Amino acid sequence: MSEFQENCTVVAVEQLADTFYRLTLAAPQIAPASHPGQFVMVACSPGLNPLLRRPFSVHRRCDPDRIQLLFRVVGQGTELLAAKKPGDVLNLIGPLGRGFTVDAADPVCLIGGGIGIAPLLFLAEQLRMTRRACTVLLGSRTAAELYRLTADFIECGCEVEIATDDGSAGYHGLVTDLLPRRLSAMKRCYACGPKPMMATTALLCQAARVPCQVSLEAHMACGLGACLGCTVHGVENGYLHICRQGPVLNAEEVAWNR
Amino acid sequence: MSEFQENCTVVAVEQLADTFYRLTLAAPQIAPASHPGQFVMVACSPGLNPLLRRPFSVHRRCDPDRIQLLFRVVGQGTELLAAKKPGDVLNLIGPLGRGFTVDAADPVCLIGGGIGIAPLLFLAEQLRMTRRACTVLLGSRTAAELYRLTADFIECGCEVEIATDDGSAGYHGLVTDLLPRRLSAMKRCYACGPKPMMATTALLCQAARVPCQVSLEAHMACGLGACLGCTVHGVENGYLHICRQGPVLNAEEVAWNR
Amino acid sequence: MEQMSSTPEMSVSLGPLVLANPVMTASGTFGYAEEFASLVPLHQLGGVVVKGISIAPRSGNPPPRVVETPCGMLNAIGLENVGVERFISEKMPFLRTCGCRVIVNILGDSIEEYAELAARLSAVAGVDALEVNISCPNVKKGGVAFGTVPEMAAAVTMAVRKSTDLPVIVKLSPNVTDITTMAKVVADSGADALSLINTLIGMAIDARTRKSKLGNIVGGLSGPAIKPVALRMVWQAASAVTIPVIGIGGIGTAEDAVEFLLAGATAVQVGTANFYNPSAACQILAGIQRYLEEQDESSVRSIIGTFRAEV
Amino acid sequence: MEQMSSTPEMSVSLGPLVLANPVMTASGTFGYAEEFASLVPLHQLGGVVVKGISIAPRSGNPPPRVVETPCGMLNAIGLENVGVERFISEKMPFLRTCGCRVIVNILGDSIEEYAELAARLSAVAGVDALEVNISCPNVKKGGVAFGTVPEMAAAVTMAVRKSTDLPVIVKLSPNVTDITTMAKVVADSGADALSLINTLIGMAIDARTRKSKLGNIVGGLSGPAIKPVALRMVWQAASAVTIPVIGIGGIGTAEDAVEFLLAGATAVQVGTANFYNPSAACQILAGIQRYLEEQDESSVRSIIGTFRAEV
Ligand SMILES: Cc1cc2nc3c(=O)[nH]c(=O)nc-3n(C[C@H](O)[C@H](O)[C@H](O)COP(=O)(O)OP(=O)(O)OC[C@H]3O[C@@H](n4cnc5c(N)ncnc54)[C@H](O)[C@@H]3O)c2cc1C
Ligand SMILES: Cc1cc2nc3c(=O)[nH]c(=O)nc-3n(C[C@H](O)[C@H](O)[C@H](O)COP(=O)(O)OP(=O)(O)OC[C@H]3O[C@@H](n4cnc5c(N)ncnc54)[C@H](O)[C@@H]3O)c2cc1C
Ligand SMILES: Cc1cc2nc3c(=O)[nH]c(=O)nc-3n(C[C@H](O)[C@H](O)[C@H](O)COP(=O)(O)O)c2cc1C
Ligand SMILES: Cc1cc2nc3c(=O)[nH]c(=O)nc-3n(C[C@H](O)[C@H](O)[C@H](O)COP(=O)(O)O)c2cc1C
Ligand code: FES
Ligand code: FES
Repeated sequence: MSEFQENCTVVAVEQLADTFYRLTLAAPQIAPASHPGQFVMVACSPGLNPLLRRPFSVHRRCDPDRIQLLFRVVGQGTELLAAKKPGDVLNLIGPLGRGFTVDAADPVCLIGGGIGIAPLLFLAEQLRMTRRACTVLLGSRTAAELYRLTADFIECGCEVEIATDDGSAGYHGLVTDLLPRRLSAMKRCYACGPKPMMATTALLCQAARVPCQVSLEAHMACGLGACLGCTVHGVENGYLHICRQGPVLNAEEVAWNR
Repeated sequence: MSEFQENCTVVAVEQLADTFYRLTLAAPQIAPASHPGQFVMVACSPGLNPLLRRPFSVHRRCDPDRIQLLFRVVGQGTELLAAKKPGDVLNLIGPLGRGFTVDAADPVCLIGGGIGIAPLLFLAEQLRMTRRACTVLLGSRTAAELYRLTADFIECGCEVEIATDDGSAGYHGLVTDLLPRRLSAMKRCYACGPKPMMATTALLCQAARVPCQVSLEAHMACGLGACLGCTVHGVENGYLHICRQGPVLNAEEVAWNR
Repeated sequence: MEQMSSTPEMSVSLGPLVLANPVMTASGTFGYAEEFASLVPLHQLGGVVVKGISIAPRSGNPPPRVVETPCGMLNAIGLENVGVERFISEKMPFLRTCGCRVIVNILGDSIEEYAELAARLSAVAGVDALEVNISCPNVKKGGVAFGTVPEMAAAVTMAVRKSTDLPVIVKLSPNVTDITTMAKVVADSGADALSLINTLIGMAIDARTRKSKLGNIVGGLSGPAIKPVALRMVWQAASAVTIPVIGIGGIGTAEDAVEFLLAGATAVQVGTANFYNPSAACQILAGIQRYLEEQDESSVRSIIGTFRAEV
Repeated sequence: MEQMSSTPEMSVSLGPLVLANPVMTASGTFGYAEEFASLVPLHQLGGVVVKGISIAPRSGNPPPRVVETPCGMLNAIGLENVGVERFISEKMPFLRTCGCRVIVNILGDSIEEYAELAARLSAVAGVDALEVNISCPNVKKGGVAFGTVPEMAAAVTMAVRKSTDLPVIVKLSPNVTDITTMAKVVADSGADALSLINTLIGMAIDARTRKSKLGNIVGGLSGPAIKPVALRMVWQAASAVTIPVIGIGGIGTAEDAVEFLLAGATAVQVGTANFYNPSAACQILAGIQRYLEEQDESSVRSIIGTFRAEV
């Protein structure tokens, strides 16, 4: 496996919305080895509190040496990240886990909810390199969180439709409401977002017999398959470990009702 | 007692030497209430590690609303302080403890070793307001640590003599070597620095029958007299608690050999 | 939807002892209250537990007495205190004026000393309850802590119970294999309430000098570091007895305090947090109130023990 | 003064087991070593202790299994493992190539299971020693942990001792009133070495949902938060027995490791630190070497137990 522990210099910090931030990091070892859907473990503090690294999807690979992380501030670790300045150094481990399957399927649909949009831009850019037709459905609480991201997806040639919880832009309601009408044409779906959103997507895809991949979350101590902490309920083999068997799984492997 | 808990804005950060820093803080409640030799408890981190506040002498009172702290970087807490920028806010409790006796004694001698110089500038400025003749003996590892501080003492009208461990300026040796020749003329000595330096000073003063006050250090959890953690061996009553009975004590109260 | 929300009712009862609210300060971390008077509105507190008092004054352990550890601290104060007589004459006058419950933490070398302290303090105006610190060494039993042997813990509790009409809180040591045994034994011996945890025994060495960082070699670990252990023991103890339990250990925020209430504590004590944040106790009280409002609860009593031990 | 300084001698012996250096990784925090192969030069380690192995595979506890706490973490993995047969066929081939000592941590529901595991693993090439995790519940005794009852700890130790010629390390639970009793009983039952501490039992509650933050409700506290408790117990245990002791608990830096060696540990294990800093074990090794040079010591053995318990 090509996994690296690397000191990454912060190149840029963008505040995309109230609590949405995007970091650009120089990661000459990790960036070239990354695949869409994989993640990195970030040491948010040089000290002992918070103690553990935090997992973040690779949001994008910019030139071959750089990656971007997109994150929402929800606690201590993400607060520390949001306060980073260009020139600061972060220690990263990655790329980790199994990413999305990028194959000849065409057209495909990407569905992202909230901060779950993070891994989809890297995926879209990868898919567009081989000119796959990508429809992107994005959901969020409010329009502000989507402005910049919508532009990025459009820029790389995707068709984008959006939904907001407060109706401030696009469809007023759940992003999954946008899916059924699109689904029959699709050869594959990729979803990342809150669990109920992914569960609904999985159900719709199953009904429409469209293969669906989802990117899951679990609390992680190591990200390396060593602590056995990052379990979700699987359909067959009992528990799945998100950091090694995922974070991307085929929707039918996951026990959505647990 | 007028003790305050106050959010203090950092007004300036000066790096005086390699590991010597000086912070200027807006402290509209604490500053006017402070007396030379008193200290403040500073929360160096907003988080839980390091957990406890750190004690620092009031180095100086600038205009009525501001205080300065002079510190040497020795660990986690002081590292965090050294990284502060103007505009940052620090939570302080103070002024705490008993300070130096400022009375009609004239002339007087101030002896500071290393970072122990910190409380002496406030004292000198206070003494000079009533035109006491102040001789200041300063000792440090190397000249660089003393440039700025020497200038400050001279500016307020003190006579300054210095000693360095490496001979890079002034007398090559211990600052206490400078004392005997001065002592007979003095009505009072004030000392702050490493324990052996203060012990020698105390001994010399005792022999010369010159009253001597010292500012002591001990590990502190509260600074308020509540934890009973800040003990030093006293001559008579068993233990002394530095935060309430000190940090300034008459030299003869302290059991120097313990 | 708009809702009429009245301020939640905050009072709680520890057996016969009624507190205006469940937030107290822990013994040894708040002195005799006067030390914090200029920084903390004392009358807002549910109660103050004073530094442990013995019959004769004690000078305590040699320095150094405190050392910081990751998210915690070790202390080896050695139970320094002014002794019961000076406590009564010098400290009680202020404590009587502070407008909240005053609980006196007591300690002894022998069962007789505990009993004598309880009797002496019962006669003192302004003392609302006793908290019996049983983490002290039993001198007659070679220094084994009273709180680590069920029979000894029972004997101390019974002796204090017999010597006073004041509410008796027994403070348990966490340095035991089974906290439920200790909790039950003490409850059965007549305690009105339990408080836990006292500090975990720990140690720190200076690598350079190869000496202890504490004059007493071992000390008590407190602060946020120990909260998970404290919460577990409070849950176990509260599940094992019917008398009220006071939760202590690493509480620094309202969320921490709520965790203890949910686990079954009727009240909490704030310890080490007073050092790094003197406003902690008052902030915690306000935060619990806010939590109750958010959760649409009309009283703090209605959340006690509502931790749902399934997943 | 200039001095000829040769590199300090780093090897240590745990009874019959000789390690190239005293720094190992702790069970459950380093998987089966291959998980760290791309990040850590495994051959530099004194030894690797693999995740606890049982006879049958175990699927472990329901999620969530880990939660962070101040300077620590709680885990309730539930001893998930591949079982001894798959361990031997799937994990040992890699472990045999990693160039350091391989110690297999074993666990069981009954004394018979421990004995069977010991016998089975004795026949496996590349296994250098066994570490017996006695913090597991004894199913026949209503789930009381083997490691909290001296007689049960003795029985497990004797059963393993009889079933193998491999060096036997017994790993003690810290959740006991008196660690010295446990240490002595296990030493007297034939263990070649002791390791301690395993995790402290703790808990965390989500205030909003009022549910446990762990699927199993209680979990094991590890990390820097517990270091003071671990150091104290290692010092007590090392002072109580003559067999070598391995120090574990919150070790993240060379200074931490040196504190344990000074307290009497012959070797150390790095646990939770592997998660937040995979380079921890190697950095600690290099740091101990530097410390020995600074202190003018020619071997790591010469500092073991040199803590000066006076002030
Ligand atoms: C594979 C993977 C990829 C992820 N990618 C992204 C991403 O690209 N952008 C992003 O913003 N977030 C992502 N997350 C979630 C991110 O890891 C958490 O938001 C972050 O760890 C919270 O840290 P904190 O210290 O700010 O919050 P904390 O104070 O630790 O917790 C705040 C909240 O976050 C939850 N949380 C904490 N740790 C995790 C975790 N390991 N996984 C999930 N939830 C957690 C807590 O339950 C709590 O509700 C990802 C998680 C995983 C497992
Ligand atoms: C009344 C008083 C006034 C002080 N005034 C000043 C001052 O004006 N300027 C200044 O630089 N320092 C002063 N000190 C010392 C200062 O408090 C410590 O240097 C500081 O707490 C170290 O914190 P740290 O986190 O950087 O280091 P840590 O990592 O905590 O420790 C590094 C070193 O500092 C020592 N130390 C830690 N805490 C204390 C403490 N409370 N007292 C003494 N030594 C300690 C430790 O033993 C260790 O050797 C004063 C101390 C006292 C008690
Ligand atoms: C400096 C200090 C002194 C203490 N003294 C006492 C005491 O005299 N009597 C007692 O019962 N507990 C004493 N304790 C224990 C605390 O009351 C409390 O039980 C413990 O610190 C855990 O709570 P915390 O983590 O909130 O501090 C003391 C604790 C500290 C830190
Ligand atoms: C996630 C995790 C899993 C663990 N699994 C085991 C195990 O299987 N067997 C065992 O004896 N100890 C196990 N432990 C305990 C550690 O080996 C170690 O004793 C403990 O974590 C204290 O050390 P630390 O603070 O350095 O982590 C585990 C610890 C953690 C954090
Ligand atoms: S996060 Fe440790 S095994 Fe997955
Ligand atoms: S620092 Fe707490 S009593 Fe002095």
